[in-house]
Amino acid sequence: MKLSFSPADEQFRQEVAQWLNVNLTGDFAKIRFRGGPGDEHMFQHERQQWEKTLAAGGWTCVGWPKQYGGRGCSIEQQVIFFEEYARAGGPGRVGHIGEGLAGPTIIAFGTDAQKHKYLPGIVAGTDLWCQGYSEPGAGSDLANVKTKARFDAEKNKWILNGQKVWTSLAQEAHYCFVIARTDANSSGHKGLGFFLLKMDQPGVTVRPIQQITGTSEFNEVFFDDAECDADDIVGAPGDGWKVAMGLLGFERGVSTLGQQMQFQNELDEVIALAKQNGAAKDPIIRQRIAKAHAELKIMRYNSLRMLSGQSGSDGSLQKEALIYKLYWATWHRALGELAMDVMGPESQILEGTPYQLSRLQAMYLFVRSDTIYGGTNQIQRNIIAERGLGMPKEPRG
Amino acid sequence: MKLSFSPADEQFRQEVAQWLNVNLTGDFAKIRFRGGPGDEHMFQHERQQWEKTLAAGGWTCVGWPKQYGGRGCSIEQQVIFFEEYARAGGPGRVGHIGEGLAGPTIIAFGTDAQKHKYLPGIVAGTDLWCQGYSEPGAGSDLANVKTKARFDAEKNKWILNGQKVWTSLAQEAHYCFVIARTDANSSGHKGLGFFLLKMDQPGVTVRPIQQITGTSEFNEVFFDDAECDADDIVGAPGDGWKVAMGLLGFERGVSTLGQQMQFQNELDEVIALAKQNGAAKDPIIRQRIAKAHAELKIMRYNSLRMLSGQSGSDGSLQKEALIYKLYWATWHRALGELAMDVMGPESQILEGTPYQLSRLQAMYLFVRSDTIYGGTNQIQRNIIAERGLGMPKEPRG
Amino acid sequence: MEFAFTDEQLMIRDTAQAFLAEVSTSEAIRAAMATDTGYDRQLWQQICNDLVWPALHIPEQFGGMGLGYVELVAMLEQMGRYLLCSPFYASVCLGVNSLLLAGSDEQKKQWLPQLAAGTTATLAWCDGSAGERGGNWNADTISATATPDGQDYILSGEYRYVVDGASAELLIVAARLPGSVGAHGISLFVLPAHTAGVSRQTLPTLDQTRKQSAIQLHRVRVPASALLGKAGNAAPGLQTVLDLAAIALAAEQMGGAQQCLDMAVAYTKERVQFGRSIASFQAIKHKAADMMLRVEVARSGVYYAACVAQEALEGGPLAGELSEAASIAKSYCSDAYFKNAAECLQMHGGVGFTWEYDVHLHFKRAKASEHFLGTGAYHRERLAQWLLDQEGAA
Amino acid sequence: MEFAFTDEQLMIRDTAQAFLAEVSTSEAIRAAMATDTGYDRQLWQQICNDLVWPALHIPEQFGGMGLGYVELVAMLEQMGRYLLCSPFYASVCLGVNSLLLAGSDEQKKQWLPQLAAGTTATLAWCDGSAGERGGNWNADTISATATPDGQDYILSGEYRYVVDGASAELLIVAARLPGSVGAHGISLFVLPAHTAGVSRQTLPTLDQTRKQSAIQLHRVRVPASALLGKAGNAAPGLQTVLDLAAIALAAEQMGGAQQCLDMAVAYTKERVQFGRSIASFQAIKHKAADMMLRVEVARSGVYYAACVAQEALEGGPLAGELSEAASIAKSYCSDAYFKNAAECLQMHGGVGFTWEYDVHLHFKRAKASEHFLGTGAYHRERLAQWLLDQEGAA
Repeated sequence: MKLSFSPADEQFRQEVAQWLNVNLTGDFAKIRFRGGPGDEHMFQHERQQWEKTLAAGGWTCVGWPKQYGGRGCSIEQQVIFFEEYARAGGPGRVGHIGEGLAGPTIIAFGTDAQKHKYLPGIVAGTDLWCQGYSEPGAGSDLANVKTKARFDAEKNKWILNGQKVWTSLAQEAHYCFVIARTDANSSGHKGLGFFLLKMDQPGVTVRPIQQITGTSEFNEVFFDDAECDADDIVGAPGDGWKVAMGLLGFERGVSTLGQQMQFQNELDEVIALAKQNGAAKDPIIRQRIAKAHAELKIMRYNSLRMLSGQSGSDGSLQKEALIYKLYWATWHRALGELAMDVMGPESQILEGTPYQLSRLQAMYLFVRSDTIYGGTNQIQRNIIAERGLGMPKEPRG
Repeated sequence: MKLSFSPADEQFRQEVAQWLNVNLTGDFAKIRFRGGPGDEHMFQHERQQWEKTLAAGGWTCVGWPKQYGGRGCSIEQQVIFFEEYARAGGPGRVGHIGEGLAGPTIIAFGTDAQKHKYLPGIVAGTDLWCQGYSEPGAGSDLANVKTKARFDAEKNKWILNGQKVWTSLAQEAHYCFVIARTDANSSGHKGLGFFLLKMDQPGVTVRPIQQITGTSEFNEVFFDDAECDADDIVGAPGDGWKVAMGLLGFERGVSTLGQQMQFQNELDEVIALAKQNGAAKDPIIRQRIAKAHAELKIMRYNSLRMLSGQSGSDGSLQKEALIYKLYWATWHRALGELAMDVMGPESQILEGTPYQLSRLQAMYLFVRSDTIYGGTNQIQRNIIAERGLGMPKEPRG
Repeated sequence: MEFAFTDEQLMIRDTAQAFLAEVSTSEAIRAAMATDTGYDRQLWQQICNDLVWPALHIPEQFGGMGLGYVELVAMLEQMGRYLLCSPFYASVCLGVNSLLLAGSDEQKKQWLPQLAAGTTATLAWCDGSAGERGGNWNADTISATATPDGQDYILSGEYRYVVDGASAELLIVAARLPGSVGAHGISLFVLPAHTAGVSRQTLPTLDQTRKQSAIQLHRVRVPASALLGKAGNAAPGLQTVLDLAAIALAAEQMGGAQQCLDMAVAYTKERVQFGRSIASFQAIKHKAADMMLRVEVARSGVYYAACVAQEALEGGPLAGELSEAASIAKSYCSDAYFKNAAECLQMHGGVGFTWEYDVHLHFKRAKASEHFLGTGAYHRERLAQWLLDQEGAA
Repeated sequence: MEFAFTDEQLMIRDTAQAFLAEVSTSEAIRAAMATDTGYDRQLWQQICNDLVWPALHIPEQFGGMGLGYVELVAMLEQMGRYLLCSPFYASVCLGVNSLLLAGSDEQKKQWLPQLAAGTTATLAWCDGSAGERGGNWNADTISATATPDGQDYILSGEYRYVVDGASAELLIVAARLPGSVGAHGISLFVLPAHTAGVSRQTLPTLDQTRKQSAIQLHRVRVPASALLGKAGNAAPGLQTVLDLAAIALAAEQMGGAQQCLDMAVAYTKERVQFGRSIASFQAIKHKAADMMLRVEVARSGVYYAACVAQEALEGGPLAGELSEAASIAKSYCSDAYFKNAAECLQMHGGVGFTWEYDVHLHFKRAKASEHFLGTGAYHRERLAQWLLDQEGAA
């Protein structure tokens, strides 16, 4: 166990920093530090251009194997890349669902044909993805998925019908990975399929959800005889749960470090504000800032532990990974409250009419979704108690 | 709604204060502020004498009707009595279970014979009582009571067998009110009886429980063919639940104000200590002290609302009474932690060997039982949600 | 001593509840939010003319109903619960109270009947520095000046965080003798909002159910009759007004906390997951139980404070406890409302995060009310000063 | 960079775990608690002779095993978990570290082999004023004086809260030049505990698993060779020792927090109420989940700090982060252990409140460890000073 980096890795750090220093300029200067959660709807055009610029420099999919167009970086190098990216104020990545979730899933479970079809567009920063998991009334429990996929042998296509909700960036995405029920009579975790679906088709309708922020990162997505090629199912029909569980692991990968650097930027802004308006002299605010700082520092090391995967030798999610969602979501929510309390009554005053929020105001509101989507804090605690501690399941009603 | 007292009541206040000023002296000076929770084992002899002195002055059972030997005080006068008693440092009352629980239950549900037999001893301060509710493994859920009472027609007596636990002051008590199963085949809330049992008999064994404090306020009480006269059942066999529920209401009566004055004395000691050792200059400690103070002030008014009984016109426990146990227990537990944190590292140093705790150290440890006995905080929350908010019951396993 | 609502008080509460449930619906709130003034003028007329609520605690000799702070609080609780968008709080809890506490009989006679009849008013005192250090509500945030000029005064300066400041018809403003500091040299003035030299801007706010404004006074000339009380001596009266305002706000917060509980319980009873109403899960039940605890404790704190407030208005024996009772109520209710609103949002899951559901209105209002007039921490520190910094106390 | 235990580190941890589970049983702890020294001398001999644990991170040239702080922390975690009553913490985490940080090669050669072999030591620095203001661990609590007298020093003064101070064979003490203040003028000395003029008293403590003492020096004469490092210059080294000690204590706390979780889960799985194992109730499960979260986060914080500590001992690039890492670990672990112990007690219901069950041992130890070397709030304020009070930071 050791924290410091090798000289070779430090040299890699220089390389990343320098590239960003040269490229995150000009038209891209204005998107520095923008486009994070709660701000994802902003600067879409510029950020899509930025994604292609990153790709041109070989800085997308840095952790993917070289054979799939990635940079083949070691975990240490990925850590460094995310650190430097965030330090430079690299904007929220429009490609992150493709790079972090869809791509790794296809690499792990997809066919060669799927790899050829989908990976290059992700690496090139041209194909954006979204995630079709949650459904109305089902929460984030995949066992409750009701969207149906039936195979039409004549068309040689899968035909999808149903509705997804809380789909972020569906308006911008070219593709969506969708969990749907391939066996109409199945229930629970059985009979699910994992589909790769083209968004630009008549059978797909996207309807933005107006959120607490007044903006609409999230959407409802309706499938009315939406079509998928026969080849666009990952794994066999019925394997959807397995594939989705594999994907869950990717969510807790190196990209968590990128998220943390985003958190760090937010905390830095809170600290700067506190110094500026005198809240930094308030002993209670001081405690809360110090706590946020300490827990973010620990969050980083917790991620590094997750990446080492040591205690998961039995194939189960390690304990430090089991608690991670609950931990960061709760931390982030507290940061939102801290930001407001540092601002004091000025926290109430917006940047403009009709409802133009500052970055921290938007963050404050947006983080309320962190403890809900992808399994509420309550669900997370159930999972921790049952999988992590072997406590008995709640009786189903 | 009005807070201040009438001139007549203020005159009564003078009377109480003066009597205490004259009587709580001499041998009794050393028991001022003593004998509260966690300190109940201390000065038993002196406090039993004090109980009789109070009785001689007409200051026991002040809220009881005059016909039963009480003083017949109005609620306002009772409030005043408890306030002045605590202000004067009146010691923990050895008679409180008789005066506050057994007596009112007998008055409400007992026969004339029972009233004649038991009430005078309580009023005179000569008969001390304890409470036989909890059983090992059953928690404080009376539905799980296993102690059995069978009627022996030959002896014309009830014969009790079983075990109670967490019985405070069982060593000192002359009587115990016991919930036992009169119908051996019953379960749950049915088939219970409420018995008035003499402690000094061969069938009753008291075994002290050594607690976290090293002391033993609590006891196990064993019944091996313990006997009760045929007349010593309150209500009919099978009425035990109803009687016990009635008693629950008495627990939330005026005596809660006495408990609060005890809390106030403890808080005052914490504040004095903080001023003395400089902790009062620590902003975090200041917040916690202010919070404790604010919530204790509110506790008083919450009790006054309970006493008014207004919202309970449908016979149910009012909302402010439903939350009361959870509120005070949680408050008191926090006070214990605050006391320690005010003391800092000195909190660790005892008054003497082998394990002689200061009043605040004992309080700190003892309050951990507050959130457990009489229904844990978890049980309290169930009760609040189910009875107060009409939320569905948890399925039983 | 008497610790229950009288039948009359219960009737006032129930009438307000029934009326507001009908008129302050989700749609009505959203419509009012979108207006410039932030409230429905027609509804306000109805409230003033038919229900005469603004007259509630104004003495009869000044055109009021002569009821007390307990009645007022019973009504404010319902307004907070139903998020009534109206100038009531500014007009009554700031405006009327300022005149009651600081005005001469002459001034009361002039203004209170108008306020009772529905003329709107507000109080402006602090400048933007109230927004510093996480919220600073001490007298040193009063920077506007009042310079004597013959029989008149010339008022200059800025105010911020003024509730309904852009729509109020009457302004009560605090200003200080040039060069004075702290609590010294402060005076209160009453002036029509259209007086020359007054400029006002509505500030866009996160919580849209109550408008805030900035006000600038550019050498505003007012006559001596505009001065409330003795020149330079207004600090104690202003403090009383702010304490009364804090208690009123706490009552609203308590009502809001109650509504968040009610919404959460209703929603979770209806919502089924894992084959059960989610209200049957302990995690949900225990959250709800804690919410109810906070509501009931808040209620006790507010009623207690209301009794003290009434004594303060009457000069009763407990009048001296006003600041303490205000800080107790405001600190507890600020935390209780925010926590309940946050839990309510969490218990609603995804839909709680939408603009469509009402949860966010409470969630935002709770944070706004928490900060206005001082957070829980601010008021606890105020309590700590009395408890810990005075010689011989406790 | 490498963020997993090596196989060797895993072996050390597992060996310690297995050994301590066997020897530090409930009965053994209670027996040790009741002794004057607070530990079982025979067990200590076994630990020193057979397991050579005190030698763990002492360099090989000074008779040690030459392992690092990560290995030490892996072991301390298990000691905290099993509440091992022993002089290990005082001797190794205070004594050895003081000599490593402040001693000359000569002094290390003289003392470290003895400590590696089981001679017990401790560090005494603060006086009773460390107990004021809720706990004050700054340099101004050092009041003992060291007055040069020819080649010797005369040491006088008092110490309090000295871990195992009455039983340690070797004392390392901080004393200041008469008249110096704050961090100036502080020196460290090493002396045998039986030196003339030293008097010591065991203080009875709430937590009985670790003894504390008061020590008085009455004009104790020590030779120049007793001085560790340069006279008057010990403050930075002492701070490093205290930071290392805080990290070591955090490791124990984390182990204790883990044990509280394990005890709570085991008990609630077994205990049946309302016809169900109470571990099946969400209220219990969610408490346990939060406990596990705290343990795992604490673990991450402690391992991170251990890596930094190792760099501090080696002079690595992250050595400058030591104080920060120590405050992060100590603040988080102090709160985590106490909360877990408190929850464990609550989840045990009535029996958790008895002397018979072990829960109270952790509950008491948690509060003791929380206060020793500074509470969570103390360390957060220390962090806040770096974050908020430095020009140009963040």
